[in-house]
Amino acid sequence: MSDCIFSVRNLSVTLQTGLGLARVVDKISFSLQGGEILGLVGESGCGKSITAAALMGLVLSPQGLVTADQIKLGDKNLTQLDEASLRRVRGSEISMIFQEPLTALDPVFSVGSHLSTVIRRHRGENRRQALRSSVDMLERVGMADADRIMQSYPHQLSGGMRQRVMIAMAMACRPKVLIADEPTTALDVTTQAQVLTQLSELGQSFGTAILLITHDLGVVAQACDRALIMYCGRIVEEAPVKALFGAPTHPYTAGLLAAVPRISTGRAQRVQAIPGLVPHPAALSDGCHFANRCQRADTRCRTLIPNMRSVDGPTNSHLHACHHPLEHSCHAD
Amino acid sequence: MQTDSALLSVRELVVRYRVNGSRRELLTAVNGVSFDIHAGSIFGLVGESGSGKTSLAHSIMQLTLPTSGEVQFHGKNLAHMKGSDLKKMRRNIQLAFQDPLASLSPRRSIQQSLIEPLDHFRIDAPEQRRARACRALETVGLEADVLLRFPHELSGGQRQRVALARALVTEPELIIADESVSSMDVSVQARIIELILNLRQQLGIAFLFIAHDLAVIQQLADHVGVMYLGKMIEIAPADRLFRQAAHPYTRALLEAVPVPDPAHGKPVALQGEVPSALTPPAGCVFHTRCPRVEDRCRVLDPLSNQINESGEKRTSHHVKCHLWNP
Amino acid sequence: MKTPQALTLSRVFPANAFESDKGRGRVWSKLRRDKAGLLGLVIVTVFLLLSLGVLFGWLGQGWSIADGGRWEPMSVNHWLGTNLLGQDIFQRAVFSTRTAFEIGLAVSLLSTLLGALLGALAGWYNTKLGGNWVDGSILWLMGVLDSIPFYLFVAAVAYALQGWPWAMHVAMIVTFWTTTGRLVRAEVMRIKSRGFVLSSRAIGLPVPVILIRHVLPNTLHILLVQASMAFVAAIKTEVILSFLGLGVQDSVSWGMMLAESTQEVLAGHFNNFLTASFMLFILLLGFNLLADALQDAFDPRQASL
Amino acid sequence: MRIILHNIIHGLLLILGVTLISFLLMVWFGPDQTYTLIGKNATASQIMEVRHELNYDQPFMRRYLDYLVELFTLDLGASNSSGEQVNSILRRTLPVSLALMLPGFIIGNLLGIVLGLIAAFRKGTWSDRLITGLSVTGMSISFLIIIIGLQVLLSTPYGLNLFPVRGWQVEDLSSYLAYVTVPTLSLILVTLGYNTRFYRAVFIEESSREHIRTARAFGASPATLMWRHVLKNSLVPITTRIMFSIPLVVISGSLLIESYFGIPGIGKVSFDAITSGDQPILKAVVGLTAVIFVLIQIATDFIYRLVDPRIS
Amino acid sequence: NGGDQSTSTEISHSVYRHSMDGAPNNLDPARSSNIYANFLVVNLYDTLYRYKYLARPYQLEPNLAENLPEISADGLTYTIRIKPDVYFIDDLAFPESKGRLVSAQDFVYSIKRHFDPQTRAQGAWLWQNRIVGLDDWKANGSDYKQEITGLRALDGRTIQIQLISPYPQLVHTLTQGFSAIVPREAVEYYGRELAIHPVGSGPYRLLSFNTAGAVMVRNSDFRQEPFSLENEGYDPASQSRYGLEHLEGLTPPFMDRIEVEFIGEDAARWNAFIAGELDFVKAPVSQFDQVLESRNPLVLKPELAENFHFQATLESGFVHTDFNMDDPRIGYHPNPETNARNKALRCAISKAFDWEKRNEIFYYGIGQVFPGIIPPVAPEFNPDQDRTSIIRDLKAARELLKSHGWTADKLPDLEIGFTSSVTERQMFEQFRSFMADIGYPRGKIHPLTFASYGDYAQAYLNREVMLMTIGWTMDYPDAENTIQLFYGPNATPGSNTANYNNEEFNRLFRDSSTMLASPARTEMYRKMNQIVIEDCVTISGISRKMILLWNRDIAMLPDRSFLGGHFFRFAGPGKANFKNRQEE
Ligand SMILES: Nc1ncnc2c1ncn2[C@@H]1O[C@H](COP(=O)(O)OP(=O)(O)OP(=O)(O)O)[C@@H](O)[C@H]1O
Ligand SMILES: Nc1ncnc2c1ncn2[C@@H]1O[C@H](COP(=O)(O)OP(=O)(O)OP(=O)(O)O)[C@@H](O)[C@H]1O
Ligand SMILES: [Mg+2]
Ligand SMILES: [Mg+2]
Repeated sequence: MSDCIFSVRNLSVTLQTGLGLARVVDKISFSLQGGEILGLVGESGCGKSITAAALMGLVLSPQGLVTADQIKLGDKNLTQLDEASLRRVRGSEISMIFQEPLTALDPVFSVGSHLSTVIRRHRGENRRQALRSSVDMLERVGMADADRIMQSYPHQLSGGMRQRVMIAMAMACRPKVLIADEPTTALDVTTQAQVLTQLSELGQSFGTAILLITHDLGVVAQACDRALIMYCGRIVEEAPVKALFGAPTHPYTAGLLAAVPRISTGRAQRVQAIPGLVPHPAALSDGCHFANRCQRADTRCRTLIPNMRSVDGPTNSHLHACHHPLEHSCHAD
Repeated sequence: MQTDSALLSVRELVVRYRVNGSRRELLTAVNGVSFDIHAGSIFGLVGESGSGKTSLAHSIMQLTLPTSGEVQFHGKNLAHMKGSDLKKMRRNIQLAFQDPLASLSPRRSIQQSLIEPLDHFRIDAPEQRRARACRALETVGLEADVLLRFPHELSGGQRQRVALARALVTEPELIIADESVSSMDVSVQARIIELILNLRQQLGIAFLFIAHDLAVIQQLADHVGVMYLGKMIEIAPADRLFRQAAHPYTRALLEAVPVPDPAHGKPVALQGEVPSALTPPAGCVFHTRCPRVEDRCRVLDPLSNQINESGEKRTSHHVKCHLWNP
Repeated sequence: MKTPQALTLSRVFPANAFESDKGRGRVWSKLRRDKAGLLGLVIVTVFLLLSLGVLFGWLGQGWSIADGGRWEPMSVNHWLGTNLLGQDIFQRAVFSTRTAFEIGLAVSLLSTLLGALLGALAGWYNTKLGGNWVDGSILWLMGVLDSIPFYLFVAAVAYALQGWPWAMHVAMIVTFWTTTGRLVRAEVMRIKSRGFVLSSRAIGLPVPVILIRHVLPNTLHILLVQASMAFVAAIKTEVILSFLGLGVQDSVSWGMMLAESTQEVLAGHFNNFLTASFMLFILLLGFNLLADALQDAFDPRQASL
Repeated sequence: MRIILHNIIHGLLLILGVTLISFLLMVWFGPDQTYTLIGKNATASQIMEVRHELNYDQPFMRRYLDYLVELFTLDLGASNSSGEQVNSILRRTLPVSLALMLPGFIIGNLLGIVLGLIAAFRKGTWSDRLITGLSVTGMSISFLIIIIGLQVLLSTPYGLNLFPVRGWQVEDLSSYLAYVTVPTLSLILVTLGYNTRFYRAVFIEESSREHIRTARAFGASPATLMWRHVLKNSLVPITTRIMFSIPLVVISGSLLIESYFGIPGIGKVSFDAITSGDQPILKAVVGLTAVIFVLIQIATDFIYRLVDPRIS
Repeated sequence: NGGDQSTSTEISHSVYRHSMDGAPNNLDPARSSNIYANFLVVNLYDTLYRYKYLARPYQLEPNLAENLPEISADGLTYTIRIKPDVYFIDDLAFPESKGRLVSAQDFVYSIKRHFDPQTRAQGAWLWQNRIVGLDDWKANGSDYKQEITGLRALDGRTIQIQLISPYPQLVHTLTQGFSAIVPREAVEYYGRELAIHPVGSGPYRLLSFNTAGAVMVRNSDFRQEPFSLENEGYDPASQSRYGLEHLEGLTPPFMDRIEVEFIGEDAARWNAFIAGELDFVKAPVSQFDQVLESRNPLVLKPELAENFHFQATLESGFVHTDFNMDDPRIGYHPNPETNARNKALRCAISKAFDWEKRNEIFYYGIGQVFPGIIPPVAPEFNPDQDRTSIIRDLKAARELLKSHGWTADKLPDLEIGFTSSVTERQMFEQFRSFMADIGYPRGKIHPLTFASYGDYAQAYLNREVMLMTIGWTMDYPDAENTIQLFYGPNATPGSNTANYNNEEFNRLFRDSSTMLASPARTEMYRKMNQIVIEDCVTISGISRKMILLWNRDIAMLPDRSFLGGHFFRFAGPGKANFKNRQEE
């Protein structure tokens, strides 16, 4: 499991916003190994979805500008592929679950046709096989009356069902890399558990590496092997989940963890938001973007961009980008 | 039973959809749901995906007309409202949609979308409406520059907050929030939770808060309803529910909440056959997956039982399960 | 509890950054960057100026003077030659610009508007197969207008509005809007189930507001293309109507020039035909480029970098 | 069942309305045939005679009721000018018009769709500019010139001289092709500009939808994107455009094509009837158009629901 | 085998493909009011008389009649015998579908039909108030059982017609399609649909008929009457180049099949002709440049002359623009002074009218402009007539206006009526520019357009049009036919569209109308012509010249005027083809 099948180096995305150009993704790098689930967590609006779209080659030139030193999938460098070859890669080797499933599904095609088209295209099955596989996929993600769902159109499904249809589609392709953009937000926890199990089974049986974008740190803890913490378009911390939850080093990570609401049997405990607001991507200050919300910030933080550094020495598995990292776990409880 | 004091009361609401265009095949998305929401209280609604929560919300708003049952607002039947009554009602119940991208006009800027209800209900002087919209955005943690953007230019979480801002910009009496915090990071979520509690406290706004995140529900809700396959299988005051959930499904839910601690064991999904909404199982709808199923569960539809002694409706705990059948 | 403050707001952005509303500035700035659209705008403006010139009597006034010989070639006196009667083709072409604008523009704008409004109403009230009475009546009206032969209808309008100079416009508007209306109706039937319409219904917006603000902007592509087609149709139909005794009797138009030129082309004289076709083509091209650019400019999803 | 009943009632109302209004127009404003039917040096009494023969002297309601009876018994009387039974005129000319117009209509729309797809897909590129430019040219050129030009080019010794200039001696497929080709080409050339322009606009709108992005993410090829997703989502406006031009094709035919190519179709017959005020034919044409519109209206409302599940 | 093959190619040569610039709307003789209908009707039915094929000026020739009629001394009784053994074509209308003998009764019946309102006939005016008892018969309810004294079949083959007063044009009327002989059985069998199921005894029978064309095939039972050049009035000097000689002695009709195409559009007609799909075309004016090498003399382009015969003929009619004399703004006025002023205005307008330019621009300069109302084809036409009325004289016109106190602001608004078409519109614009030259303000001359000829006719027959342009096609070669256009009692709804009413003119007309052709009558005609010119009732006139082209493979001399379609039966294969046929 140590073979790296997907690696991204210095990916940046610049978008046109009302206030001018904004670099919403700023030189992020990471890599994925076969069968691994990598969590991507970050403040809302920090550029996770854009990263995902950029990796898929779906940010088109009039809307945004994508630059990357390298996006390597297997032995292909996606940055150097033309649209036609990219198209062959998409879906079959790298596929994606979109964040907002209603608008992402074609309203005039039934669920069955969505699924079976994808299955026929990428698995080469005939129509009947594909239909059967589609039903199977639906059942795997916990949809009961698969017959009805197959014939339903997206607008006839509940939010969670649409999301599961997207998941089924993406899983049906058996890609090498799956980018899942908040795939389980509309699912109740029991269904979510089932879906997450399916996702990790996908990794086990087909070696699929999954980039799981989520806000639910519980999900990260339960399902991911490693996690990236993103803030304002930059990756601020990267660590195996154990280390991350056990000893977060970046103040932002720590803030996030502190804000996680937990169920308690007694009275609900209030959680604390990280004070301050996320700066606008078009008006980012120099230095560490988190500086103006960070209690530990000093002038260095405001002027100098912190680089990614290894925390735990040679193993190189826990990295952070902070001038004043937390030395030990501040994780209460 | 003093239903009159309730802000919103839902009685035996049924919503059915036609399936595949045929007249005969009907899918019952909401099956005889009743509950009350009192002014200034927060009613948390959880349930399985596809159990009819959105349908319930939409039918309360009269966006999909309920097949039967009624919805009363201030004791008046919504379905019969007309003219200024209706307008007042519209102003006082706002819905934040589950699908924010789809629910915002693609060709209208956020500002236009936010000011629109203000214009319509003539809230504030025209020149102050922009400021008010701006404030609403700020309260949900967005900056004013979002005003000039279009829905597709926002991130998922931002859109969700815009949808929420749109619901609260008119300061209604009741906000129905359909999974309104699901795409927000925990920090923002915490902020929104704070905001909601504040709004409730200061303005007395009541919420019907639909969510999957039980932790959020626990933080917010006074009452919690649990839906399964169109039925409200349990309603209880929040603290009671989290302390001693009565229905096996509720318990399964609570057990499946992923804990943000890698050391903790992985949550287990429910076992058993997922029932079809089109042909719901006979008897208790949950019996196919219930760990404590008995024979009668397979044939008899359990009635709603009150299982605590509290005489007051506000604090009573109802459950639809044979286990609690005396 | 402390309410979150918009601390960063005034610091980072100049206050006027958010002043402009409705994205009007945005539309214009997008348009300005669209070269083809600008070209279209220039063309349309030039023609508009021409027609104003005609209206105020500065241009093309010699359109009916027959001081040349039959079918003279291009010359200094007659830049584009003369027609059968010896009238100056250039003058006639210029004079026709006014007719084109007066008829083409009025008809295309109003018929599109009428089609958009009635079509939207019909589509909105088509709540089930068969529709309700609003849908029914509008469909009925469309059906009636479509089934009655155009000539018969026009003759009737001509008779009823005898001598009224706008009779021709009325006749065309009344018959042209149905196509747009049907297209819009169908489009609205589709759009009205989309989420944002639902959300405006949830606010309780009145139907006309929903239709005009939320639904119709999403049919803009159809409206624009229909308007440009109605423009051509109006210019071409104008001849037929003048032949039927309607409208501008005593004037010239590109349509009229084209009608004249059919005979001339047979006789091997192409000036009239080429001039009229070319003018029509250029103006139409201008309109189409502009319409395309407008569609892009009004569509926030078509961002430009 | 209720829907069918509803549609029938609605259709009847439409037919009543159309017939009433158009009959009113016909009677009050339509051409008066008297003066084409009287001989030279007619006297006032002869004029009265002709008017009586034409039923012009009957009260309006009476004539209208007669019309309805004729319509519902399908006994439409005889043409005032040729004396031929209207039914037999329709039977004779309708199939000809259909055979004449259908190929051009179908090909014109198909080509328009294809070109529209190409232009929409390559929006802003040279191929798009070329297609748009050509379609604007097509829209601004006059129909007559196209017909005459094609005739000269394809059918006379000045040009290729491949096809007959005019006529309609259709016996088998090859003669059909010989006679139908040039008219069809003219029809296509004339309509293609409009079609392409229209379809392009629709396709562009549909291809900017979010779900297109999804399809791309799942590896759909440009062809799949356009043919499956964009096209299917555009079916509603396409259906509308095509369906509601059917009456124009079937009933109105094309006067110009028929008279330039010497084809005995309904276009010329109905045009002549309108301009000369031949009421029996006119009444039949109007009635038939109304019926066809009713049928198409019902059909399209069904089709909408077939092609777009969101329409309920 | 080879023999068969050649036969089949030759058969194609016995088809004549004619083109017309308009379409008949029906083929019922009683309603064959336009020339297109007449063309076909005289081929499908028999008329008693026809004109000689080649003789010019036109000469009457018996057709179904055996001889020219015997006319009683008082000119009131005509006796006509018809040929024996002439049969109607076989048709379902007859018992056992067998065509029966044509009898004198059929003629009587056919004329009576015109007086039966149910027929909606259009030819009654030819015999109205002419034949004893016929008008009464109609007044009594058109009962076919009732006999008419003036119109009787004396026996199966003898017809007797008694006139109220002498009617010298009667025999001419019997050449027209209106007088064609229709069997009663067919009328009763087909009813109104007779119009598309002609049942006659003419040289051809109908195969198909629709808006695009008609196809006729030879009536194999048509009477055998050998063709004689001499009898048809052959003039070797002018007619030898048409290659008719080899037809001498053969029996018409020569062609097995006649296909007539109705092509209103000039371009289409010409293209079809050039592509070889037609044997005959009347060249459109717009093509004259391409067709003619020179105008004077009229010479065809050599490449066309190689393949086609050609003839330039004047139309049998003329175009003129009438003032509505019933309109006090321009016509008669009770106040004599105003009356005189109006006349001056009319004359000024006439003088300002530039016939030369009109001819040049719209008729390629080859039409024949003539003064007054007797067109050049009429035998009574005077080539040496005074032409001042058609010569433009702006000075005189201005003078006239001035002397009668017409100033620009006093001039009445003129409304010029016409049916909408490009050419008519251009003519209107030209008229207006003519008038501009005498200072008639442009804004005072208005177009009054009508969508169809019917509307136009309705308007001018109801005297609602101030100035109207009328084209008149003569029914027979006698100037009476055009002069009657200005006869007071014929005022609208009659054909006197100018509503002209001049005592002297009326008297002369009455007197001349009963006279047989004679120098005295011609003199009277010319006098009437002069009266009309002097009263400035009409701006007149021009006879258009037609350029007819036809295939060299066809031996014939086509005619578009009085001969009507009678020449179809004489259209034969050219000599080259003919030989092949004979050898077979
Ligand atoms: N089309 C666009 N034009 C301009 N700005 C955009 C556009 N799309 C997204 N943005 C901005 O880019 C930033 C990153 O957006 P992105 O959707 O990647 O956020 P995200 O991390 O997915 O957030 P969330 O968790 O809320 O979905 C946001 O600030 C958003 O406002
Ligand atoms: N328009 C419709 N036509 C037919 N069935 C529908 C329609 N809308 C919803 N349904 C069905 O109704 C059921 C309830 O849907 P609903 O959206 O209310 O669920 P939900 O509780 O909101 O689920 P989620 O948590 O996934 O959003 C589902 O089975 C869904 O498929
Ligand atoms: Mg996102
Ligand atoms: Mg939902």
